[in-house]
Amino acid sequence: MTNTADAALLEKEEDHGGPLRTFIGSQIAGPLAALILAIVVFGVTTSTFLNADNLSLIATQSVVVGTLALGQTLIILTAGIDLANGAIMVLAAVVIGKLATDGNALWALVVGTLVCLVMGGLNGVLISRFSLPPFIVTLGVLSVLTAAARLYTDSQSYPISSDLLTILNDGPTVGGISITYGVLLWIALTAVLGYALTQTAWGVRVYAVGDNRAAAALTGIKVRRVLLSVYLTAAVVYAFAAWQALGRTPTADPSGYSTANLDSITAVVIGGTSLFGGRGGVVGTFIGALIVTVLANGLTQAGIDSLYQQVATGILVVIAVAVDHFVRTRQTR
Amino acid sequence: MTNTADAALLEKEEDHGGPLRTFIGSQIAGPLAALILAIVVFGVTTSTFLNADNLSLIATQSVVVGTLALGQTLIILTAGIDLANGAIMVLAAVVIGKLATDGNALWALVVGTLVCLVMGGLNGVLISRFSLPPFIVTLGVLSVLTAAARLYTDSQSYPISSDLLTILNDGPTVGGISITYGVLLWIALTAVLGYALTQTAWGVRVYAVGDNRAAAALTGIKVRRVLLSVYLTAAVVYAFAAWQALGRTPTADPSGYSTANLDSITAVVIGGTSLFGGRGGVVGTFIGALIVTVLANGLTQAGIDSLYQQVATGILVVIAVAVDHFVRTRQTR
Amino acid sequence: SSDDDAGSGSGSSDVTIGIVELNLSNPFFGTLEKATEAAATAKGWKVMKSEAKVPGDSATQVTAIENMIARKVKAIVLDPANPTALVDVVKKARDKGILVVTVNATVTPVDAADATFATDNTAAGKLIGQWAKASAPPSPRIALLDFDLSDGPAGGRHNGFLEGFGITDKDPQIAGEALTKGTVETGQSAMENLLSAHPDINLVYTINEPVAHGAYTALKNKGLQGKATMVSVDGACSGVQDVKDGIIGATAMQFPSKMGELAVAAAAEYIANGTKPKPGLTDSGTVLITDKPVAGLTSQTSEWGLQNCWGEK
Amino acid sequence: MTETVVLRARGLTKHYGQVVALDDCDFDLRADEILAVIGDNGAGKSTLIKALTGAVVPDSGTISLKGEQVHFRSALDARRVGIETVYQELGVAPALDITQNLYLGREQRRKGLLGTVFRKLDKPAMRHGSARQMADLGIRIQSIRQKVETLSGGQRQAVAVARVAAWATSVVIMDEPTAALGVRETNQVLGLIERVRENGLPVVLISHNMPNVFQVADRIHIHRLGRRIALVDPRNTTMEEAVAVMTGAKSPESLHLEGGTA
Amino acid sequence: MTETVVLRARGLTKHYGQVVALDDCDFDLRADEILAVIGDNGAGKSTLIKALTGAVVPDSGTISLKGEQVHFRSALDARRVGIETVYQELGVAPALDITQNLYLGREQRRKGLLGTVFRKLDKPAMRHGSARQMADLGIRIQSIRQKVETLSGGQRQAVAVARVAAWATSVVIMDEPTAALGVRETNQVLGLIERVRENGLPVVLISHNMPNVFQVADRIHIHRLGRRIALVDPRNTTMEEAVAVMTGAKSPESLHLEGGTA
Ligand SMILES: Nc1ncnc2c1ncn2[C@@H]1O[C@H](COP(=O)(O)OP(=O)(O)OP(=O)(O)O)[C@@H](O)[C@H]1O
Ligand SMILES: Nc1ncnc2c1ncn2[C@@H]1O[C@H](COP(=O)(O)OP(=O)(O)OP(=O)(O)O)[C@@H](O)[C@H]1O
Ligand SMILES: [Mg+2]
Ligand SMILES: [Mg+2]
Repeated sequence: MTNTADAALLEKEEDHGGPLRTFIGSQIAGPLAALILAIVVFGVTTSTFLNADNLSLIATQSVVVGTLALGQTLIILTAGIDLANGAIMVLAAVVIGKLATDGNALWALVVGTLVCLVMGGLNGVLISRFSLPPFIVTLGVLSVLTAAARLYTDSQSYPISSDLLTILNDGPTVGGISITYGVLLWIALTAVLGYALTQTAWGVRVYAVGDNRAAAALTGIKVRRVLLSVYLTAAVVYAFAAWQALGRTPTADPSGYSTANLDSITAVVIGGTSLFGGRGGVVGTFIGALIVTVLANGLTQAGIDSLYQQVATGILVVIAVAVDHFVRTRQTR
Repeated sequence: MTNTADAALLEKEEDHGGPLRTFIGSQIAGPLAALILAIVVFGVTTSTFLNADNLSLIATQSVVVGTLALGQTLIILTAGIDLANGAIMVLAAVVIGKLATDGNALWALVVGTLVCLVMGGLNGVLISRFSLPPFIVTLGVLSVLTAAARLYTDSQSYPISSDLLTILNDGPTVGGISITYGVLLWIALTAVLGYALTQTAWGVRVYAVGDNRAAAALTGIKVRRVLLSVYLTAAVVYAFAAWQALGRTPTADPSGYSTANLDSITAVVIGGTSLFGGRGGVVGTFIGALIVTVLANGLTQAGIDSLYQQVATGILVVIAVAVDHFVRTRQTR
Repeated sequence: SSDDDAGSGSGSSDVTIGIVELNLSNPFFGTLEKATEAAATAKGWKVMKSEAKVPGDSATQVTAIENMIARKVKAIVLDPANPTALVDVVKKARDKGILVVTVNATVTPVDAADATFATDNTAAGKLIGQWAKASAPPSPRIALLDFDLSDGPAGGRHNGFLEGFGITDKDPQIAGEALTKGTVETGQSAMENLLSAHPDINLVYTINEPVAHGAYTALKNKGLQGKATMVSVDGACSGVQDVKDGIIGATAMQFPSKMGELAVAAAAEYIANGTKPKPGLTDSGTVLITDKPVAGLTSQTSEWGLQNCWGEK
Repeated sequence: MTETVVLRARGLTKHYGQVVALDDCDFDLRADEILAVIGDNGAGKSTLIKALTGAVVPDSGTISLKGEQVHFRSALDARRVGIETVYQELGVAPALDITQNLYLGREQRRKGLLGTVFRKLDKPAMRHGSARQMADLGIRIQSIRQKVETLSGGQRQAVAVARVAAWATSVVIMDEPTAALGVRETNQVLGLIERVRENGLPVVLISHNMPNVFQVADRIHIHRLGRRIALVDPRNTTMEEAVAVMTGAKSPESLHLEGGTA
Repeated sequence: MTETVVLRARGLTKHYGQVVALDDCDFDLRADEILAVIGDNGAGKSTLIKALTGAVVPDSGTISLKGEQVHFRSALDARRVGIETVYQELGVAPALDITQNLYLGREQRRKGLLGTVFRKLDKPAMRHGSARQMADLGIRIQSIRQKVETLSGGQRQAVAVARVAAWATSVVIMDEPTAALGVRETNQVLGLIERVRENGLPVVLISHNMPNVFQVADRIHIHRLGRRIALVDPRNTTMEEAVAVMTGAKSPESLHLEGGTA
């Protein structure tokens, strides 16, 4: 009896689990619907939006916030939040930029990554070992790092000339569309993190910790270690973001990217990840980052004044999550 | 048997419920400990910090963010967040300021309050009726309002001359310490909201909705109505904050108070209210706002360089919540 | 939406230029932007506008310039949020034959753009520094109310002031320094805290006039108005009014409208016959406004200032 | 007989994606009776209760209360007409204390100006009331101010049960109210259920405890695979028979069926 | 006899503020036995289990495993030495599916390179394994991919129980594992418990269901007011006697006590 029940249950599964059905039932259907809607609207209302050039521009414009948002997703999945990711990236970028002026660019990149790891580790230790609220810990780190970047550079910007550091802004042209290595890196990071979250034990544990931390601890998950690993992984992602940023704006600027943090959280939330942890994923975030860029780009293409653009962005962001919400409610009913 | 068990249970209660014990067991013990620690440290390390003048200055400097934070507390208690409260306040302030230049100050105040109510109502309706995430709704509203304030004023500030509008900056001097009406209003608002949260049915329901929304709905609480009432009450509080702001800096400036929103959330969190809802209160927030001001003020008194001040603030904010956390863990063990 | 292809013809009706500003919540930028836009529309051009979200937000400006290149504008008037961050994208635009002139601030190297029309902020700071030195009380106690010093103009003014006053950052005459956000309210809080620690402050350098105004409120609340001399930079009408009212001792006036007009004139020249403007910084001028002139420094009165100021009177 | 039916449902269906929780299910509750609902885990009993009380909206089917068709859109709608329910997931707010939970949505205010103008809660009265209610259920609690999240499993369940008994005016529904309760406490709840019926209110009791069910039920609704497959009288059905039908080991036709069966 | 004691505690005390949850409590579990722990609601049974397994740290008292004193600082410490526990609050993650919950902390990886280098989970194998485990407990589930939050109360409990049985190596502890289970499903779990003992592992079973307790227990630990007041052999004690002692109606001295009592 056991075996037949068993077999029946699994068979039933496969019966219903057609790929289309699985897709529509998935987390990303909502954000994707919002993205497509936005693309269609701008495609119809402007003539330049759907140009190959413009589309590749949108991808390029998304990479920095998009990469930051990948790390942010990991942290938000554990019911945390990282207010410092922009600052960590900027500090890493200026360290890389300054070291590269009088040294080896590769070495500078390594040191920049170490900076991210130390800062992510600091956040992680304070949050996991001392159970302090992520909001405050990362706010504190933000404040320290913003000042640290200024102190380190004496408020100077460093222009970047090394090819290695700006390589992510180059890339092949495929069928008239130029794709930068930065965009490819962003896609690759999304894929790797998506794999890690959905196909490995580590991923299951990240979700479990964010979903119900107490239960995760009772089932014998090393909650602290998982949390620390998440902050460290995010730190590595931030190092990539710093590299992306040096490619996009070839200057290590201590006061740049000050809205990147809020933008990264926005991308995560628009991408359907819950701020309460345990639900969501990086593919949604990828789409969320694209939505944010599409709105800015599309409104510019539509020739809307910058102030009204801000008004429109506010309204459209709310509409985007409303679409997501609508799709999601439909599918669970 | 019933009656004796009953009586015994209640008697036991009163036995143990000494006022000191109740206090130490209360929510605010942690933040208060952090505040006292900060005051002692600055009192010892600087000669000017504990001056009567400086102490009253700290209170005065806290009122705007402190008042905003009261409204923010209500919203965070329902597991929401308001990213737009600074923008709502600024819009109300410039509306009041502009109307007052060519009209009646009282009327301007009424219109300013209406502006807050409409914006709070908009947030509330989108969040309660359409169940959209507060983070995104208020982010959208923030974006719209920031632009609206600038469009309305053409980026111009309006100096305030009406006595009614600046009255909150005046006040009696008691024993050498001058206390502004603004500070008294802040204390009064804290008391009224504290009363409403702890002594009325509405308060219990606000906590219940934030604590477990599904359970609250099952027990027959009108969750949507409670949420809407919270956003509207917060809006009224923001109107008071706008009035406070006009008193403190007698200029209606569309670009002012850009950090007030984050500061208000910080005050709430340092005050011991959980971002996940259902736990905390306005008295903690009151103390939290004072902590934030004491840090900024004390570090200046200590003659620390502005960039190092930022570093120190970051570290001290984390220490403040660590103290809170430590006190709290002690008391529940 | 059909106006996009400005490519071929050079008839003025299908010329679009881009204006990329800093965040406009300060009337200075509004004045600059409006003057630029007015001059452009007077020529029958269309304008595309964008602005950084916060100070230092070069990423948004890079994106904006990319979008403008995609829309094939003829010229871009840029107020750079960062001296070096925009160099590459500016080069990209210029490679496509777009004229890029910067206003208000420069890029580094300065010839990365076709031309620059800006206030020489170091000179402006120096002017008020010299004035302050000449009018300062015998034992000056100085408060510096700054703005993020990685911002080009802010750094220039700060250094200029110190140079004009003849001191360095470490001078003991400096009682204290605080960072503001260039707004009234942050100026007030910073001044309040400095005054609590150093009630003897008698000279206040402010990054701009809103900060000066806030600092004045702080002084007034403590009953110290008139006890400290204030200097500032900008020349907005509200600031000049403060000079007239004795709140601000002296301010260095800038001319944002002139920057915009010069920029549009350069663009017109380029679009009409391909002539590029003279490369490098063209100073749009600075005038010291004070009602207490000092020997050896040219200055104008607040009366003059009110006639030549910008923003709402 | 029909006129004595207080709550009736016909053809209730509820799908969750591919999962069928209710499958054309009927339900009848008479005035003055204790109706037990029994069934395997996952049979759909809780979903039935939720559909009857507005906590979920069924895909199809009709519900009528005292002969009139009703359309509850939320749990509140059902509560408004006097249907009180203990849900299996215990609708309690963990961060609130026992008294706040017991009086949630029905707080008592002070007498006089304090109450009418200042809307002040009468905390002492509510605290006394809740201490009494917990004692009535035989639950030992050390401090009435404990937050519900610090209570033991049984204490927490007692809080949810006590809420309901205190407020119902037309129907009481309890979904496994004694699952976490001890022997003595269970008996107290069964006593409570009988008192409710004596006061003239019908009770729906879901339970896996057959002795309990057979001790208090007037009729038994047997639920299987999302529908009522039998409605039996415990006086002429044995526990073994009922369990056999419930688990599918025996066909429903073999029983002495009550009126209104499927 | 002492050498057969696997898990022993002496003088465990735990206060929560003014609440006394454990009051100088002793505990003994022998190898090869099923030890039932019974007691009123709020008696402190769950707190005892949590103290024994590191989920709470007692204020005082000692615990030893196989004669060696242990100091568990977390549930993980206890699990490391092979003590598996079903806590009453069911440690499940609601947003994860059944399989993810069942294998949480012990996920299976693919064979070969995919598993060792790419750390890829063997989802099909785990899905089969969990379908089998649920079927073993007699639980009907419509889709093995359901999130645990969408399961019925009993299904959810079965997930928590199934976890434990699969992994224990030294002691199995179950705090009210059958509270939400149906008749048939309960019997399956009791069968499971007996199988575990036959495999040589001792089991601690907390339950309010006296017939169940008397059916499977080798010894019964009676808990009252935070301490063990008696340790009895079900073969020479009646259910009525045990309940009477448990509720305080009868003194423990009146029973035939087992060795090691308080
Ligand atoms: N939100 C939901 N999404 C998907 N499936 C659901 C949901 N709620 C319930 N189900 C499924 O519907 C079926 C019936 O569940 P229900 O809770 O009504 O069972 P029950 O009879 O109360 O069981 P128990 O005795 O275990 O409480 C179960 O198979 C369950 O998994
Ligand atoms: N975190 C806590 N804070 C305060 N009191 C607590 C806490 N945890 C448990 N208690 C109290 O300790 C006592 C024992 O609780 P415990 O959960 O151990 O009881 P139990 O015997 O398992 O009861 P049940 O049969 O109802 O599950 C109860 O009075 C409970 O209210
Ligand atoms: Mg159920
Ligand atoms: Mg228990």
